[in-house]
Amino acid sequence: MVEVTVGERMAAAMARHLKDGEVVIMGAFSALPMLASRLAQLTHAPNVSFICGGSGAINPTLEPLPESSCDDRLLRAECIYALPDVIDLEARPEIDVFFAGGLQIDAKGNCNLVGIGKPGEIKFRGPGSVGLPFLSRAGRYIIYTMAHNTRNFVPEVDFISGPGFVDGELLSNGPSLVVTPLGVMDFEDKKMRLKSTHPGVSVEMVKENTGFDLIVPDNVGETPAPTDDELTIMRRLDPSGAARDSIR
Amino acid sequence: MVEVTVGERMAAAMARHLKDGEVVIMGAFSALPMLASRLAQLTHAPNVSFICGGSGAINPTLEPLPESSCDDRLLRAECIYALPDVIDLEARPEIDVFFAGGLQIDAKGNCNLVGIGKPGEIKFRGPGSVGLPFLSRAGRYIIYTMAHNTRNFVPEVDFISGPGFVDGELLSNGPSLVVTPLGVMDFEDKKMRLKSTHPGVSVEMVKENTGFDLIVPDNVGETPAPTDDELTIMRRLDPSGAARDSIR
Amino acid sequence: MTRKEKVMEAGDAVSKFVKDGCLLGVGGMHMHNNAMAVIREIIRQKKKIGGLTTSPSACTNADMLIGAGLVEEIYCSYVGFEHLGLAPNFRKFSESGELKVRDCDEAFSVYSLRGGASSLPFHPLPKGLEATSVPNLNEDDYKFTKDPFTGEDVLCVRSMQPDVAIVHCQKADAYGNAIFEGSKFTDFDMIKASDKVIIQVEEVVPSEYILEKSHKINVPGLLVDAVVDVPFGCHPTACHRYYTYDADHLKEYLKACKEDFPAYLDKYVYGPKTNEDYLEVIGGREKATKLMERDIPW
Amino acid sequence: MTRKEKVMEAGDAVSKFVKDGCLLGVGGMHMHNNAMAVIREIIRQKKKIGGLTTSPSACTNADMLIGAGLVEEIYCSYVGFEHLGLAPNFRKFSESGELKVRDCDEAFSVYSLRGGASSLPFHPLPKGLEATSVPNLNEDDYKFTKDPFTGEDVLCVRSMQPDVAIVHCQKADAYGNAIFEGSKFTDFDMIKASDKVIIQVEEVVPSEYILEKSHKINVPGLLVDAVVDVPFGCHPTACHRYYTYDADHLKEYLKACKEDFPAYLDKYVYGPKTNEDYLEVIGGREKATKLMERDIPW
Repeated sequence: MVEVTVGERMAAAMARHLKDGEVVIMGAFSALPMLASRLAQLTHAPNVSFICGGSGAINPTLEPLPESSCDDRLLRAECIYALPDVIDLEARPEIDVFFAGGLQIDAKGNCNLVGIGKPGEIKFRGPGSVGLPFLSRAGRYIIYTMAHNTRNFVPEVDFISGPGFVDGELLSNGPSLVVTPLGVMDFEDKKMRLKSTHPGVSVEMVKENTGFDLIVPDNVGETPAPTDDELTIMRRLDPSGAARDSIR
Repeated sequence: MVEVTVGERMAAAMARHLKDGEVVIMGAFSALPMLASRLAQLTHAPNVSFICGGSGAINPTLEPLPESSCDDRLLRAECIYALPDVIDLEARPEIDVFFAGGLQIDAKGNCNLVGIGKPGEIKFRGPGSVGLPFLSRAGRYIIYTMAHNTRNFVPEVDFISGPGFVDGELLSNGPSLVVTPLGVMDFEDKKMRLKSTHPGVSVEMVKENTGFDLIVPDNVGETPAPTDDELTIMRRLDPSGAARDSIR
Repeated sequence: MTRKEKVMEAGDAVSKFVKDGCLLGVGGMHMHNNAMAVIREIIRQKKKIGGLTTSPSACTNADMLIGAGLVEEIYCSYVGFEHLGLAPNFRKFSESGELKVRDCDEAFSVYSLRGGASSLPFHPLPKGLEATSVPNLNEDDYKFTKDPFTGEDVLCVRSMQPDVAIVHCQKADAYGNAIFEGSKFTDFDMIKASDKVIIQVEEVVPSEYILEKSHKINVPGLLVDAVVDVPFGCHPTACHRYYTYDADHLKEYLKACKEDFPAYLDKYVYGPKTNEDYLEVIGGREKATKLMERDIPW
Repeated sequence: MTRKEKVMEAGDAVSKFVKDGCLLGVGGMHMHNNAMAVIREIIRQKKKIGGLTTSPSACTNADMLIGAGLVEEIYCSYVGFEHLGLAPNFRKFSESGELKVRDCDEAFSVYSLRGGASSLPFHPLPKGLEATSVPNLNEDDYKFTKDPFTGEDVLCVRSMQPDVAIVHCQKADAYGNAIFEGSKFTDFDMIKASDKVIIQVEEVVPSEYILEKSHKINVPGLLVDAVVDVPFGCHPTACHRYYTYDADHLKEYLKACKEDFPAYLDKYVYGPKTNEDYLEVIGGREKATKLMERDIPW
């Protein structure tokens, strides 16, 4: 078998975090979460359901995996909801896991898609918050990023699009996992903690590329590689490598 | 041709009241309004659109006319909206004409489907108000009844399900026509006025069967009979006579 | 690991998901798509319904439960039989005071469920709907708040999230992915708003069928808790595109309500324990054939 | 008397229904079903857009209008190109202050239109959505009122009723009865909420076709003011089930925005006056065939 790509390792880590029976939702730019959700269904979690954002497709067959979250190839699905129906679902207790991301992510798991700057003085405009505010109602959520550096992992986000462990009572259980090209993180006492690094990445490298003090336990392992089974499935679903090879 | 039925005369009167281009809506127990709306489309008003209540059917072909407003034979239509979408339409300015009815109707055109009695002491339960409250937002509305007597034409309704010319500002233009087995009425200064009587019905009979002082102008004519064309169409749409023969 | 199927008998679905005192939503509208097989099972199991909510126009789905003495209160926009007449049990039980009526209207039925479906704390109404007697008759469910943008008073309804919804549709797979082939009524919002959902169907179809028909109007299995396979399960009401309502039986029902409703329940509800038994009692294959014989669109 | 047909040229539809300073809604989502043929016509006619509202995820439908300097303010939940990158004109014009951004989120995009579609004065949001920075960035469109049933504070959004909506769908008849064959996005509520509606289509079909397909997801002609017949009219975005998005062209667009956007507009918008001319400029039949070549479901 050829070498495991970073994308494959990230997708496998996200897939394994999903529990059987859970309902999962994702928004734009979600080829990796789509791959991870379908992988979970085809391995340990056949009762996972996943909703592909704007397309409204629920449990699409994903062969081959499209790059856009609204692609019409997603329409071979168990259900196609109109977007307002999807939004209704996003607010319902049925949703166990959200996939999220951001221009900026901070130690408490807050995500920012508004932009960089201050109110009235935004010097770099992000695309906008889209569905991230619904994180406040999610069971829990997985943050994934296509890059990991001190520009996107910051001490405090400039704007909150998706609330992490903010002050006050949360309806959600907050962020539970962060998966990046460098490693996997989770949370301890509402602060981000390094869990594992990918092969060839040192703990030091992760710390250098993170703009806040990450909790680093004594023994940080290596992110497990996908099994042969998982790799076979991912390569079948994504033959072009659009998702699997998306991170370099 | 066989004799014109009361139902046919009523349907023709309602059809002629619709203007080309208007959007018309009806609820339960609406075989006559359905017949009237389709008749208008096929004669003077090809740009009328009509919405059949609970079925969500818009401009169904109606051959043959079903008795129930939710019948699946209505589904051969230009559009089938879900009921919540129909309700959205009911509140929109697009709606020009509502068809309405009631257990009780009063001189101001208020309709009551709640029941007979007082709050907390309802001695005769009506079916309920359904969509009549939306009359408050309609362009105008046509009241039709399958009986005309002092029990249903009362001085003042016990409860208002569909607001007629109530005090205060109305978003609607109020009731415009009342069609019953005895005749046709309209409104003058927000009070019901006799316009025409069906053949064999005297002005005196209408007055005796109305529980309030109807405005009676000097010359009350006879409700015009449907033309041969109109009759041919109605008999094609309703071969069993379900609507046409519904009043005896 | 294998995927969990949700197909079960009506009896199991009712005993598992319909709790005494629950707020129950029943789908369908007028004499169409009433989920009668499951409703008859609720009567057999004598489940007490704390509150009953329906589409804007309920029919025998509400009237039969009321006649069996099982309904404490009903949110009533309309209960009747359209061109066939008024609802006898609803009238009798409400006039005697045995049934509490929370008066409402179509706007309430639709928007209270839509509010529930969208997890809104309440749902505002379009202006003008305050001009009727209905809000005054039900001050628990209709209240005014301020429009935060204009300061004007706006009439609102309570959002409703039934404990359990019982809905009929034409087809579903074993995982509850369902296809509605006719009118949708308020069934979709009812399903979204409710905690538990029992769907009774004309046919259980393979998952592959659903995947090829996902452009049809449908409901995701993740919202469905039980699939009950009961062909002709809407009788005496219609199931869109499968069969029409049984006008003769409905007239017999209306007559029985006035004369001897217990005898009706014995013959048609307590007697036949299964859907197959019921279909025999109402006239078997001959009756079924008759109700299916008509032109339907597409 | 005959029935009035609504089919017209893009130029006529725009000059008749898009007024300077209007609140414009554009349908589609991400790089799918953007009604680009009509949007290019708006640019040719240099219509000033007072406010622009979109699905929760706008793409080139918003970015091109902004780049042409025609948009005063935008309700922004997201403007971007998904896996292809950020929206260059949106970024440039908003960072320079030429474009006013009313920050919002998916909940606003959906519920403000749903409120408009239902003639609600405002629309409450589910609890929890007040936990972000968005309402603070846009105090004109997000405000609190009291839940009249519990007394709790509830965050609400303003209802939106665009002056005109421009939406693409697959098929319509000459009277505007339309069939959506793919995802619906927020197009249905946008159509219901808007005063005037221009629908551009891949095909104008006979009314008989619509009558036989009324079980499909559709829109009634009574809400539609103009039908514009423009095959491939979504290019460079996709039209579900007809063709995919033109990734190469979108990349060219993104590059042009950074280098020489006027040249892009000259070549692709001001140059080709008709849809046919445009299709030639983007690569003619060969390009069209390539975009149509792929497996689609059902």
